[in-house]
Amino acid sequence: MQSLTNRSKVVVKKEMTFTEKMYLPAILNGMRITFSHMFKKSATIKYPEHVRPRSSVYRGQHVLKRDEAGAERCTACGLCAVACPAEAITMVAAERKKGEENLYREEKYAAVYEINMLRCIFCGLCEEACPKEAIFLTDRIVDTEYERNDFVYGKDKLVEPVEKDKRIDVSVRQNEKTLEFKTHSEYGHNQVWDPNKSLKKKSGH
Amino acid sequence: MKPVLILSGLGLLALFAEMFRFRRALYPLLLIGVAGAVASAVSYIGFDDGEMSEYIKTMISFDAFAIVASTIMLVTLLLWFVLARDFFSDENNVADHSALVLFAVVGAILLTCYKNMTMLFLGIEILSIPLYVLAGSKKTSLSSNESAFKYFLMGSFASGFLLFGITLIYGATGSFDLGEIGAAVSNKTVLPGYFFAGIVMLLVGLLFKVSIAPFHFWAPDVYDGAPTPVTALMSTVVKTAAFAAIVRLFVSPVFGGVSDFWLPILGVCTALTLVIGNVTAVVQTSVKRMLAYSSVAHAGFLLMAVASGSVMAIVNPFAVKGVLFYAAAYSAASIAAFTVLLIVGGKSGDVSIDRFNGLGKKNPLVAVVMTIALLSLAGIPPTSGFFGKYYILTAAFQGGHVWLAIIGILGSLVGVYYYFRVIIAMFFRDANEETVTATSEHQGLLFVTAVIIIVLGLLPDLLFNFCDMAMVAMQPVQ
Amino acid sequence: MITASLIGLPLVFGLLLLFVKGEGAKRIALVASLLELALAGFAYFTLYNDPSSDLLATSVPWITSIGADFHVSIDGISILLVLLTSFLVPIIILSGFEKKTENPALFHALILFMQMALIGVFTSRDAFLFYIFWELALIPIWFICLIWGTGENRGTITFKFFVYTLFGSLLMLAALIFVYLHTDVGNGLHSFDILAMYKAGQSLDLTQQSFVFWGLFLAFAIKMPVFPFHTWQPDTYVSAPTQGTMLLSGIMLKMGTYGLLIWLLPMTPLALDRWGMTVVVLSVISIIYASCMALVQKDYKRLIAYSSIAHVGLIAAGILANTTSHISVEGISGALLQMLSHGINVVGLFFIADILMNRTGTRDLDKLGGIRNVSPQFAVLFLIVLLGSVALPLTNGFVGEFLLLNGVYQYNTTLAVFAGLTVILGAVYMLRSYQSIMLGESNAVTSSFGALTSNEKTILVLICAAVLIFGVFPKPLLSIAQQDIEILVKTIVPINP
Amino acid sequence: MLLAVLIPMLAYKGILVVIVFAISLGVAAYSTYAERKVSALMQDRVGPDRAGPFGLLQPLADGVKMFMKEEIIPNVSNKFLFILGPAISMMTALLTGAVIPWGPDITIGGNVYPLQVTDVNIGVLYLLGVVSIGVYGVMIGGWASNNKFALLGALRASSQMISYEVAMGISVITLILLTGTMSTAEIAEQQQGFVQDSWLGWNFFKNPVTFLIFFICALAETNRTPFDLPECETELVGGYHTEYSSMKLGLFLFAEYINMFISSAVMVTFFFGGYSAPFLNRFVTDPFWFPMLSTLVFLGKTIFFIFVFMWIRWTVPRFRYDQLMNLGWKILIPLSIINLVATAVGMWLTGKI
Amino acid sequence: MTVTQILFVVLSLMAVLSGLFTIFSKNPVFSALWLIVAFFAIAGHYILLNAQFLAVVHIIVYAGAIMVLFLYVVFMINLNKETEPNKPAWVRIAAVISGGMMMLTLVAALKGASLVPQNKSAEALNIGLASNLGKVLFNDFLVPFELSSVLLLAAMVGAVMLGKRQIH
Amino acid sequence: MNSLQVIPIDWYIILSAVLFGMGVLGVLFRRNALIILMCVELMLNAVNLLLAAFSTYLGDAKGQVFVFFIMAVAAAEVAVGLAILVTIYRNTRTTDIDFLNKLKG
Repeated sequence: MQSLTNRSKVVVKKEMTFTEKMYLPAILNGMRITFSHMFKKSATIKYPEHVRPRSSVYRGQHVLKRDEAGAERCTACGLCAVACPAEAITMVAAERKKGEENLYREEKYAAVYEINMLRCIFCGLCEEACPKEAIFLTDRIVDTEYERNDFVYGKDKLVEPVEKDKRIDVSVRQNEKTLEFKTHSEYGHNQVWDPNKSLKKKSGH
Repeated sequence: MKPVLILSGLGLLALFAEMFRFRRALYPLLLIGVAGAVASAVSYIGFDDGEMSEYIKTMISFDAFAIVASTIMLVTLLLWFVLARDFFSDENNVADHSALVLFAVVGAILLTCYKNMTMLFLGIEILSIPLYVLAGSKKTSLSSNESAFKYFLMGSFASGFLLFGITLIYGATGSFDLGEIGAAVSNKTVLPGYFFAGIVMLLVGLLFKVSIAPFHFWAPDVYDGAPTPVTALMSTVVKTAAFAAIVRLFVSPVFGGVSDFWLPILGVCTALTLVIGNVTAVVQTSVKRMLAYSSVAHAGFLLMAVASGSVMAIVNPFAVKGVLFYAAAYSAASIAAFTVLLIVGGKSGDVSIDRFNGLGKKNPLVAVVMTIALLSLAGIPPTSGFFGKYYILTAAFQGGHVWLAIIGILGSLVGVYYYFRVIIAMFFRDANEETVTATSEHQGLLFVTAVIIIVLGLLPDLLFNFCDMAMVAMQPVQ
Repeated sequence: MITASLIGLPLVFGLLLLFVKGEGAKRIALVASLLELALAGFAYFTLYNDPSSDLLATSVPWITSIGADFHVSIDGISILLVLLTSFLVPIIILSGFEKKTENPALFHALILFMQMALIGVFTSRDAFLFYIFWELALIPIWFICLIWGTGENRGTITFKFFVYTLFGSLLMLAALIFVYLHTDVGNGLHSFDILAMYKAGQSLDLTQQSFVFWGLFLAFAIKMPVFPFHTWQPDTYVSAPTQGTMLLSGIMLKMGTYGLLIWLLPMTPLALDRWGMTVVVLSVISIIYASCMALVQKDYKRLIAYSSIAHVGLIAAGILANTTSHISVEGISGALLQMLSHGINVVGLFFIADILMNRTGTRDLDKLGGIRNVSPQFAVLFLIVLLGSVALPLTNGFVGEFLLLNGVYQYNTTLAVFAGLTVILGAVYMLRSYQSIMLGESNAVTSSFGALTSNEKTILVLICAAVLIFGVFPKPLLSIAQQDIEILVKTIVPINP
Repeated sequence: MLLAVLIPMLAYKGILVVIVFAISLGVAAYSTYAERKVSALMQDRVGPDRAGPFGLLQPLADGVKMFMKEEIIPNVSNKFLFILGPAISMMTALLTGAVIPWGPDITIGGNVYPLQVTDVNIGVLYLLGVVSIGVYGVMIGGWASNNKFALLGALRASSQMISYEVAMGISVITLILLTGTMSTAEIAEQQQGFVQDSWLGWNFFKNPVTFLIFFICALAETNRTPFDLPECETELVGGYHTEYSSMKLGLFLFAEYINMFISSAVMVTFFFGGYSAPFLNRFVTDPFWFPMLSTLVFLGKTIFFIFVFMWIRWTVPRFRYDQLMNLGWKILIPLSIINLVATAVGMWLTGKI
Repeated sequence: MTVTQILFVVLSLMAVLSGLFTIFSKNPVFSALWLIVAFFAIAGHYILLNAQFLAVVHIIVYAGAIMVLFLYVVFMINLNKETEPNKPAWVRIAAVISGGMMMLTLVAALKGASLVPQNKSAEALNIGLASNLGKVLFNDFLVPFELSSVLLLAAMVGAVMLGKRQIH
Repeated sequence: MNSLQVIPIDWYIILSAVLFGMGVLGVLFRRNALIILMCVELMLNAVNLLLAAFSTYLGDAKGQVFVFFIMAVAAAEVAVGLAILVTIYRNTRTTDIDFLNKLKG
C-alpha cells in the first residue's frame, strides 16, 4: 500500500551481499558513530547545582494555608480526600474548643491531616476541590527520605508557618482565572452529580 | 595401507554426500568403493606397497596375514552392505550411518596389520567408537540405547585395562614396537614382574572386547539390543578384527616366548566361554539373543585356536589358519542368519523363535538358507562351519589341549541343540498367518552366502591355501 | 570310476528332483535307484572278474592342505553293503508308491542324498571323507523323520536322535584327528588315508589307543545302537515315516557295524585286547535286554525296533569278539552276512508293519488278529520274512547268525550262551507276534483287510526271494568277501606287539 | 651458594607478583569506572562524577558498597560451592597474569631482573589452560545457586566458552606457527623494533585474520557484549549470578574486568608488539628507564584495548543464542582452520618452514 | 626426604584422596569436582616428572574440556537428587574383593621388580619439551597421528548423530 | 632437582595401580552412569601417569606421545558416551544403570 506520508520505510528481506554478510563494515561504521559521540556535548544537567527552569504553576509539595490572622483555613470537610484519585489524603476532624479561635478559622478543623507523598501523583485535584482555599500545591520539591513512614506528611510539614515572613506564596495559583473557574459550580467537585444532566449533555453533542 | 585409505576416503565421501546433497547416490557408491577396497586388499598378494617410509613401516605392515584377514572382513562387509540395505534407507542419517560403518572398518583393518601398540590401541578405538554409536542408532528404542551404553561402558572399561597392560609392557621393555617387545621377551632374564602383570591386563582388556567369559556378560545384551544390521556387523567384521589382533600378539613371537605364563589363563577362559556361551544360549527364546550367546561360544572356539597357537614361540600353523578360516566361515553363516532375522523380523523386529514356525512352508528359500547357515554354525559337514571347527580342533590336539578340544566338542553338541530348535520350528511347527517376503536383494544375498558356505564346505582348500600365506607373517623374524 | 559314479548318480538325480514338481518325482527316483542297482551289479561283476580293477577305485586330491583325498573304492567287503543299499533303496521307494506324500520331490531327493551318503560311507578309503559322508547321511534322514514323520513330539524325538548320533560322530572326529596327527607321510605332513591311519593307529601306545577306541566305539555304538546308547532308537523308529524307518534300520545301522569292522578293529588292536571284553559284554547285554523288551511290546513297529537292537548286538559282538592273538574270520564273515540279511529282513518287517497300519489303522498286537483268514497270500509272505528274521535254517538269517555265534563261542563260551539266547527269544517274540496278528479269529478291525496290491506283492515277493535265495545259496556273497576279510585280518595284527 | 641466589630471586618474584596483582586489581577497578565513563561519553552523558574529582573515587565507593551489602546465600543452595564459584573465577582471572611479559629485563643496582613473573616455555598453552579452567567458576556458581535462571546462564556460559575456545586455540596455533615459539616472552621479544625486514614487525600486520579471530574469541571468553548472553537480563534475569549479592557478586564482576585486562594484555603481547614502542630505543637507552617506559607503553596499549572492548560493548547489540553458536562453529572455526592452513602454506612458500 | 619426595607424597595423597571422594560422593557434581582436583594432582605429578607440556595439555584436555562436558551433562539432565540407591550388598562386597585382589596382584607383581636401566643423559631430561615431543609425534608416530583424525571424526559424527533429534 | 634421582619408579607404579584400582572399584561399585564414566576417566589417568613416569625414567619421549593419543581417545569416548547417556535420559529420565535391564534374561 502506498504510504501517505512517504516517511515510512518499506522493509524488504533481501539477500545480503557478501560485504554485508561479513558485518564488519557495519560494525566499524557503528563504532565510528559511537566514537564520534564521545566528543559531542553532553546532554546532562548537573542537577542540584543546575536546575532546569520550571513552569510557574509547577505542582510540587502541598501546603495547608493559614488565613491573614494566622488561623488554619482547613475545616476538615474531606472533599480533598474524596477528590484525590490516588487516595493519598486522610484526615481526622475535630471541634474547635474555646480559646482556639486564633488557631482555627472555623468551628471544625482537621486534627490530623496526612498526605502520603509516595501515593500522591501531584495532580492538583485536591486544590480544585477545596472550597476553603485551604490546600495548595507549591513549587517546592518533596524531599528524599530513608524511611517509608517519613513520606507520610502530617500537619507538621504541611501547614505553613504562622510567621508572616515565612508564609508560602500561592498567589500564582489564585489568579483571576482560577478564581473564576471555581465559581462555575458545574466544574466543581463539591457538586452533587446529576445523571440526567450529564446524559443530556452527551446526547446533545 | 591402500584399503585403509580407500575406506577413510569413502567415509569422508559419505559425509560430503550430506553436505552436497547426493545422498541417494551414496549407497551404490559405497558398494563400488568397498569392492574397490577388496580389490586393493587382494592386489597385495601380487604387489606390495613398494618402498614405504620408515615411519609407516614401523607402524603398519600389510603382510600376508593382514591381507587374508582384511580380505575376509572386506568381503563380509560387502555382503553386509547388501544385508543392511534398509539401514541406509533413511535419508536423514544415511550419511552418518555409512560414515560410521566405514570408519569402524578402518579400525578393523588396522587391527589386522598393526606393528605397534599405538596402532593396536587406536585400531581398537577407531573400531569401537563408531560401533557404540551404531548400536544406539535406533534412538527412540530403549533397548538400543541400553545396548549402546553397555557396549560403551564395557568397551571403555576394557580400554582402560588394555592401556594399563600396554603401559606396563612399555615400562618393562621400553618400547611399543611389537618387534622390539618380542625381542625383549625372547631375552627373558631382564623382564620385571610387572611385565607379566601387563600381559594379564592386556589380555583382560582384549578378552573383554571379544566377550570371552568371564568378561562376556555384556555381549548378549548388546547384541540383542542393537539394531539387527549392527549386530550382524558386530558379530562378523568386528569379531574377525578383534581376533586378528589377538593372534598378532599371542600367536606370533611377540608374546609367544612366554606362552607358559598366559596359556593357562587362556585355557581356562576358553573352557569357561565354551561352557557358558553354549549353555546359556539354550534357554533363549529370542533367536537374536540365541545367536548372541552362540557368538560368545564361537569366540570361545576362536580363542581355543589362540590358546593352542603358540608354544614357546613356535607357531602352530593350524591355529592361525584355523582362526582365519573359522572367522570366514562364521562370518558367512552369520550374514546369512542375520539376513533371515531381518526378513523374518520384518517391521516389528520381533525374532522370537515362534516367528520361525512354518517358515519352511511359507518361504522355502529363506528356510533352506537359514538351515544351511545354522548347520554351518553348528559345525555340521558339509558346510564351511565344520571345517572351521575341524581346523581349530586339530590345532588344539596339536597344541596338546585335548581337554579343550573335548569341551569344544561337547559345546558344539549343545550348540546343535539350540540351532536345531530353529530348524525344527521352521519345518515342523505350523505356520501362522503372516507371510514372509524377502526383497530380491536379500534373496540374492541369501543365495550367495549359501553358495559360499557350501563351496567352502566342500572345497575348503580354496580359502585354506590362501590362509597358508598368512602363516609366513607369524613366523619369527630372524 | 564306478564307485564315484555310484556316489554321483544319486546326487545328480537328487538335485534334479529338487526341480521337479508333483508325483512324477517318485518315478524318477525309482528309475534313479534302479540305475544305481544296475551300476552296483556292474560293480559286483567287475570286482568278481578282476578284484584289482582300476574301475573300482577313484582317488583325487581334495583338501591337500590337510592330506585328505577323495579316495573311494569298492572291495569285497564294501561291495556287499553297496549291493544291500542299492537293492533296498528301490524297494523303499517302491513301498511309498501308493501312499500320498507331501512334497514328494523333496522327500525322494532326500532319500537319494541319503543313498549317496551311505554308499560314500561304505566305499570311502579316506578317514576324513568317511567322516564327511557319515555326517552327511545324518542330515537327510533327520529331515525325513522330522518333516514326514508321525507323532506330535517327533520334534523332540528326532532331535534326540540327531544329538546322540552327532555326539558320537564328534567323538569319532576327535579320535580320527588324534590318529591323524600321528600319521606321517614325510615332510612332517599328515594324511587321512586309511592305510596311513591304520599304521598310525597301531603305532600308538595303549592309553592313546584306548582313547581312540572309545571315541570310535561310542560313535558306532550309538549308530547301531548298542545298550546303553540305544534310547533314541525305538522312539525314532516309531515316529519316523516307514521309508525313513527302513532306511534307518535297513542300511544306516550297518554304518555302525561296518565302521567297527573297517575302522575300529585295524586301528586299535591293543585297545581291542584291553577293552574287547567290555564291549562284547555290552553287546550281549544289549541282545538280551532288547529281546526282553521286544517280548513285552504291544506296538508291532516298536517290537521290530527292539528286535533290530538285538540282532545288531549280535553282529557287534561277532565283530568285537576278537583279539590280536585270535581273529575269527568266520565271525567277521558272519557279521557281514548278517548285516545283509538283517537289512533285508528288517525292511520286510517294517514294510509289513506299514501295510498293517495302512489297512487297519493300528499296530497294536492286541487289536489285530485273524488276518490269515482274510489274506492268506499276505500270511505266507509275512511268514517267510519272519522266519528269515528268526534265522531258521534255509533262510538268509541262519548262516550269518550261526557264523556269528560260532565266532563269539571261540572268544568266550559263556557269552556265546547268552548271545545264543537271541535265537530263542527272537523266535518267541516273533512267532508270538505272528500269532496275534495273523492267527485267531478276525475281528472288526481286520475283517476288511483286503488282498495285497500288486505293488505290495512285488515288494514282498522280492524280499522273500532274497530271504530264500541267500539262505540257500550264500556262497557268492561270502566268497567275494573272503579274500578281503583275510587281508583285513592281517592288518589287525599289530606291527610292534 | 644456591640459596644466596635463590632467595633474592624469590623475593624479587614475590614483589613482582604483588605488583602484578596490584596492577591487575587496580586496572580492573578503574575499568569499572572507565566503563561507566566511556558509556556515558558515548551516550552523550557525563558518567560518575560525584565521588572525588571527576568521580575518580567511584570504584572505591562501589567496593565499599559491595562489601557493606547484605550477604545472601540461598537456603537450598550448596553453600560451599556457592562460595567456591566466584573464588575460582577470581583466581583464574588473576593466575593469567603470571606469564605476561610486562617489559624487557630491567637493571636495578647492577642486577638484571625480568619483568615477567615466570617465563615458561609453554606460556601460550598455560594461558589457554587457565582460560579453560575459568569456566568452572561460572558453572559451579550457576549450579550451586539452585535457581533455574542461574543454571541456564551457567549452561550458556559454559557452552559458549567451550565453543569459542576451539577457534581461539586454533588461532593461537596459527600464531605459534608464525612465531615458532610458545613462550610469551619470546613472542614479545620477536616483535621488537617496529619494522623488520621491510615488514611491520608486529604480528598483527603479519596476520590480521588471526588477530581478528582471537579478538572475537576473547570477547566471547570474557563474556563481553555482544557475547554476554550468560548474563542476559532480558531472558535470564541475571544469568549465572542471579542469586549472588554483595562481595561475591563483586568478585564475579571484578573477575570479568580482570579478564578483560588480561586478555587485552595478551592481545598486545601476541599481536601488537608487547612492550615495544616504535623508535623508543632511539631516544632512551638507560637500562632502568627504557624498561620502565616500555612497560608504560605496554600498559598504554593494553588500556587502549580495554577501551576497544568498551567501545564495542556500547556499539554492538547482543547476539541471539543460535547466532552466537553459528558464528562460533560455522564461521570462526572453519575460518581459523583455513587461516591456519593458509598461513602454513604461505610460510612454506616463502621458505620459512 | 627431599623436597621432591615430599611433593610426590603430597600430590599422591591429594590424587588418591580426591579419587576416593570421586568414587564415594553421592552427588555427581561433587564427583566431577573431586575428579578435577585429582586431575590437578596428576598434572602436578607431570611437572614433577619434567613433563610440563604434558601437564598443560592434560589440564586443557581433561579439566578444560572433558570435565566441563561432564558437568554440562550433569546440569542438563539436572541430577540434583542425591538419592542413588545402593547396589545390593553382595555386589559391593564382590566389587571390593575383586578390586582389592586386582590391586594386590598388581602390587605383588612389582615385588622384586628389577628396574629397567634408567636413562639419565642430558637429552633424556628434555624429552618433555614441546619441540622434542613434536618431533617424535610427527616422525615416529605420524601414522597414528593421522589416523587419530579418523577417530575424532568418527566420534564427532557419532555424537552429532546421537544428539540430533529424530525426525520422522 | 629431578624426580628421577630421588623417587624410585616403583612408587609411580604403585600410585598408578592404586588409582587404577580405585577407578575399577568405582566402575563396579557405583550405579550412576555418569560417575561410572568418571571412574573410567580416572583409570585412563592412572595409565597416563604411569606412561609419563616410564617415559621419563626410560628417557624415551614415545611414552609421553602415547599419552596424547590416550587423551584424544578419552575425549572422543567421553563425547560419544555422554551423547549416548543423553539419548538414554531422553527416553527414561534416569541415569541409573540398573534401570537399564530391559534386556536381561
